[in-house]
Amino acid sequence: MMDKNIVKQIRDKAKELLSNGTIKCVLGYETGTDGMNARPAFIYEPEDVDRLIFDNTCTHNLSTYLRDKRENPVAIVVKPCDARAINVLLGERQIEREKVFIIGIVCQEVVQVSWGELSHDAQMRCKICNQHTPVIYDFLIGGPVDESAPKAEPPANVTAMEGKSSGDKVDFWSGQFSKCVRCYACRAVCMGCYCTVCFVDMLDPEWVGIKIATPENQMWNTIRAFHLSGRCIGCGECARVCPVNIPLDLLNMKMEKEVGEHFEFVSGLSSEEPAPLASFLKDESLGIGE
Amino acid sequence: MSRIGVFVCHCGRNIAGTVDISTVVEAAKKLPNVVYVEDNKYTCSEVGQDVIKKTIEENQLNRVVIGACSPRMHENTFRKAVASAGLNPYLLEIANIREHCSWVHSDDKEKATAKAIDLVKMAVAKVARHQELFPKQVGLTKRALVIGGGISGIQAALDIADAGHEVFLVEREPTIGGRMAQLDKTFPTLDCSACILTPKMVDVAQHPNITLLTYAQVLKVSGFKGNFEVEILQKTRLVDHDKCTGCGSCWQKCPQKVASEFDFGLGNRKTIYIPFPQAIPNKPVIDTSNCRYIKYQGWEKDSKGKKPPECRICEKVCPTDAVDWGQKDEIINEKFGAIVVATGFKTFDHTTYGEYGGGRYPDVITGLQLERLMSASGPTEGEVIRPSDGTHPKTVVFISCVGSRDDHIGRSYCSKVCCMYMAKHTIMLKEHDPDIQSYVFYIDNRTGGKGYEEFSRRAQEEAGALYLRGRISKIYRDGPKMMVCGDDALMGRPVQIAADLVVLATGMDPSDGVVELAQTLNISYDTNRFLIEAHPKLRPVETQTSGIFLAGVAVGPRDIPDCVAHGSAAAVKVVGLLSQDTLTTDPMTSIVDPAKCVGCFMCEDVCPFSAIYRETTRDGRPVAIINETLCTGCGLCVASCRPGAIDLHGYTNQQLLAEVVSLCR
Amino acid sequence: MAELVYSYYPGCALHSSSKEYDISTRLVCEALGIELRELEGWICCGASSAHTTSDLLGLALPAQTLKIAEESDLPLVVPCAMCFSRLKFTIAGLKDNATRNDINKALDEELGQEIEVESLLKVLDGKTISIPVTKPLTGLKVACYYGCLLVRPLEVTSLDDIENPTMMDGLVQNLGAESIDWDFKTECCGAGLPIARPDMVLDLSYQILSQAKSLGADCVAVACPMCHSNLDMQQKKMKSEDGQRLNLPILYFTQLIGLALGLSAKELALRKHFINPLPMLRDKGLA
Amino acid sequence: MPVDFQPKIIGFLCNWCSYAGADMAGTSRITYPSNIRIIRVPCSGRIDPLFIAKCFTEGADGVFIAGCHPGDCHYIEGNYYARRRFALMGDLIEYLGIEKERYQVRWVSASEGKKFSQIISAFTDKLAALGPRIKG
Repeated sequence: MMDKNIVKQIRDKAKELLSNGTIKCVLGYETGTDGMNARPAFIYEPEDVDRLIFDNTCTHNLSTYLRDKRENPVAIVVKPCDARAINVLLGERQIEREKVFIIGIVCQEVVQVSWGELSHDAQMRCKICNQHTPVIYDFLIGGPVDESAPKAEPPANVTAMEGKSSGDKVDFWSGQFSKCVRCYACRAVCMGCYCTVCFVDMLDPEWVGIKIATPENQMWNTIRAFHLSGRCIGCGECARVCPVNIPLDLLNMKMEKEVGEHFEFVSGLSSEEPAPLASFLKDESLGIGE
Repeated sequence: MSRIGVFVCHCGRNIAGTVDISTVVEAAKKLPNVVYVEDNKYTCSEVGQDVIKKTIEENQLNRVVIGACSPRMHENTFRKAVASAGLNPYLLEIANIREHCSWVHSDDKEKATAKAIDLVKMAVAKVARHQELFPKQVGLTKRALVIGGGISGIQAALDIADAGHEVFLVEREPTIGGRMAQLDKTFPTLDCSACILTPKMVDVAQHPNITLLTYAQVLKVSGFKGNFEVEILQKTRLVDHDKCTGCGSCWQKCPQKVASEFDFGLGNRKTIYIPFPQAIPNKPVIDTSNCRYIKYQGWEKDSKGKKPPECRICEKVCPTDAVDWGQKDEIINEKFGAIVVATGFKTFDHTTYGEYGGGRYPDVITGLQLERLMSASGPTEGEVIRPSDGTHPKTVVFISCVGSRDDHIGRSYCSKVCCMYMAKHTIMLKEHDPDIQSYVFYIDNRTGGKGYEEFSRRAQEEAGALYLRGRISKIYRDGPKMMVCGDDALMGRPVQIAADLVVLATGMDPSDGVVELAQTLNISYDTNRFLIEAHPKLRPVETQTSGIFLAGVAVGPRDIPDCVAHGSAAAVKVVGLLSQDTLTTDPMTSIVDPAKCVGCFMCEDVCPFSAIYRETTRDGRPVAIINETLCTGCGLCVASCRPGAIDLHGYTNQQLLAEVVSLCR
Repeated sequence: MAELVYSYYPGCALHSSSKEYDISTRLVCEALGIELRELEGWICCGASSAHTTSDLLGLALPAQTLKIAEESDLPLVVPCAMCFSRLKFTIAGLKDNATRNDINKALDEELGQEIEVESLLKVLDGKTISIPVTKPLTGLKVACYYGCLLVRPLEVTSLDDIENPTMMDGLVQNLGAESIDWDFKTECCGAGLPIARPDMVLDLSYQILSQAKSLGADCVAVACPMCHSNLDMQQKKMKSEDGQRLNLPILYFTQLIGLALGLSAKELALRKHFINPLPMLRDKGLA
Repeated sequence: MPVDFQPKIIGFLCNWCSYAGADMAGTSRITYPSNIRIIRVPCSGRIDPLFIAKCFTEGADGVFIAGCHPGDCHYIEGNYYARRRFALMGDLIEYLGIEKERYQVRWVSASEGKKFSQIISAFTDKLAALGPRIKG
């Protein structure tokens, strides 16, 4: 279901910005080839703005495209989760605030999308989401909404996983990682994975053996999870794009949970707050060293 | 293609006694890139080093692994040896098969040998990834900072200054002189402490190369060997020392008396004061916490008590208007090439010992208090009397090892000087009053040192001091007497002595604040808070932080001659450093690959030494760059660099991974 | 309903030689609204013969009583310094796995480690409860004598300073009396040796009492039946060189509290002492 | 699990405190199990937590890390950052099914040779009891 009013506002804003030359391009959503689920859209001309839509199938985190500076200055349509991604990128000095015009959209939930079928059940992450208004924007559409929602508690599937015995965990994960074909779609789609050369592609030092086998795959996924900890905003794109359906977000959500518990830090709430791994408190113990 | 030579050291029996060297040699021969293996009795010996040199040349080795003692021991020795063969000294790796192997696994030769092989294997895998490294030259500040104005610090400062280098001597108290200034006489010569110390204090004050900062404290230290930047706090004295002539009319007229720290409360001082007559500088400070005028200023209507008098007598009587109520604390920033830490000691607080009265008995005093009582410039002008009633003691009991050699109060170490000063005290008491009978309760009478044993004999034979071997179980008051109950271990029976005065031979504790200072300087300290030398025998005045040296009791208990020697030793090290025109920096620093850097500058955020700055590449990307002279090679940035753009020379990811992999595959 | 309820372990002495300690304790607690529930089936702690014969026995006997205390689910208060010491030693023993197993085997029981045992002195020292003094002991100079077992060893009893404890001093000061500053507060009186080495007991006890006397104490306050019997019962055998008797009354600190609460000498069984305190108390107008 | 199973332990020790502490154990001739193989690093802050994952991937049974006590870091702050990294990596590997007993981080000063040997003995025993990490 599409909210006509929201869509109109997006299109008007996009037209205005493109016509007065504030920006070169609008990163937004348009209806996909299956005619029901949204897909990313790159709008360069004022006359194309009518392609832009917004509905609860707009799951993609478009901030990942901001790394390509050729589009700058650019306008981007963001959900609250994607807005946090923008803060992360700003904090990591990857984008310049003045080159990005943020069209923030108040969002209740997006649904699980798969090509050719229209779903109605909200994504798990949306069920525990308590951030319905973007934390950063230049132009806000929708709202105001009741933000006094209950504090997000750790996702049930993470707690369940934690509850398992070491043996069961090993079985589960080796089962998953044995499927991995190392296509790196997870990396390509992730706004946080922007290294020029990824650890996994280095031959010397050889962090990950080139062999495609469970231990190597696990090492790769460990690197991915660790490098994203304290930076992942939980858009779930990695899991969505995984061709062999490895629940990658299960790793990221775990790391964010720990970051929250250890350092009282939530990724992307601000671009000013120092990264949890680039700061410390003298008197924290974290159960390490004693 | 690397050609690695492996040299396995027997270290006499130290390694060979546990590790089967020949097995290690055979195993090493099979390792990749290893073209030559040899074992030597003592690789670090001249012979051993020549062998390395010769072999490198004969076999065109371009990498060297030495299986021997800890790299913390001989890495530099072997680097020199390698360099002398024309090889870059950083193409060397040491496998620690002594401290980490033979010495700790002597109980299982087989496993120890297997481990030694692994350690060599790791070293070989790592050294294959070594690259040539080249040190840089940087300038240095030819100027030294000495922290602590006791005898050790004074000696160090004078020697450095005499060698022609500028010295800043920083002392926390209002005067230099330290503990030695509080002594009456010194063993074993019994020459008067002041007579030999004060001339040195005067030399300090007058030396053209020495800047003396008393009543001052080191707050911050940054930078590194050759170029330390130090922030010093000059506490306010409320007296302008440029105007003050030290005439003394102020402290004669000041109406406010307080217990003198210098005399351990046995006497009083004024609130504008110099701690003792021969103090250097011989100019007073105002003790702000007790000064009447300060109280007067601080007084408010609602505050209790009636308004104190305005006083300001010192100001009125001062002929040179030196009293300056407006004077503030001052921060002084200076650069130094080297630092000497000589923070000394304080005596152990004996109130922990309830059985000795826990500080409740006025006539149970410490050795240093007795020194003050015997000193002609002390509170009693050298008359030995009981603090309680001013009578002259006839029977004096000494108790040794108070705060030494006692695990119960967390002091397992011997304070070294107590046995000797007890002997000194018994002799001096006899000189003060022939009727005095001294008893000395001791555990062991330790008199190592030139003329020391003779001196101790003199105490017993000439001064007639009775030495009883044993501990004291209790002291109780019986009228004016202090009843000292102990056991005479040699006679095997309990003894009780009715004493007039009891003197506790309190041991040495490191000065207050030494831990904080050590952390500011980042040098290490042991469980007793004594500072740790770079090597207990071979580098006794150096620390693990190059450019910072140690002197005196701050390192551990020692007597005056040792302190003087220690101070001079530290001075020589400093002079050696400052006499160079440039310093060669350690090339084991971080380095950035701009191609990989994504410009997140996490490295910049974590670097404790601000050694990372930003630069823009030709294609307009901001990237991180390392300042190699500021970089200390900690590698914090490397581990924080997600794109793996930073690496640490000598500890690269390749090298460390090579070690891991070689071990597991 | 009392504000404070404790399980009460009098120990053998308070049921025989030191009845007055038991009596005064019960009276004072009642007056202060502290309810004491004497443990059903408590047994002797074994001091001092048991622990000098066998370590395990020395721990197992108190453990039996501790077991009952544990079931009572109330903190246990102990007046006798010796019993207190033995119980505390047992609790310390229970912290060590091996020892705990031995004890549990001996008892064929499972003891917990969190049994709360308090010395009566601690309970009454005026910090836990306030003492409504009606007859302040003005002008009375008291030498507070703790003995060697109450506070030693610190790591077991964790009660007070082992060389110069001050709990009892604080207490008697609250009662309006003056406590003297002396040096024998924790010196041994000879405890269990009056039969084996009477000479030694007399020496030790005399030393203690003579300093108290010389510093002007009117009486000595104790918290231990053993100390009491040595200092009180044996006192007549002690003479100074010049044949002077000390004649120094030895009172239980509970009796002093009693007096200050206005209880009568009779109620507090003051006459049970060998050294009659009444004349001295009468001079002071305290009885 | 084999009776005489010898766990393979990799240790990363900071040069200034812990490596010196291990040396101290040597100079004091305090024996401890020989299973650990020590890798020398300048500071615990140099240790990329991914080394830990790598060690386990390569088949280590246990990973031991030691650095200066908080406040004593030779590089002032290295161990404070390290502490955060190691805490996170610990959570991650445990989540992946590696028993957390297999991974230990301790502060060991240059003077704590005895402590070092005790820690290693205890750690080795624990790992021996756990058995090989890669079963079968």
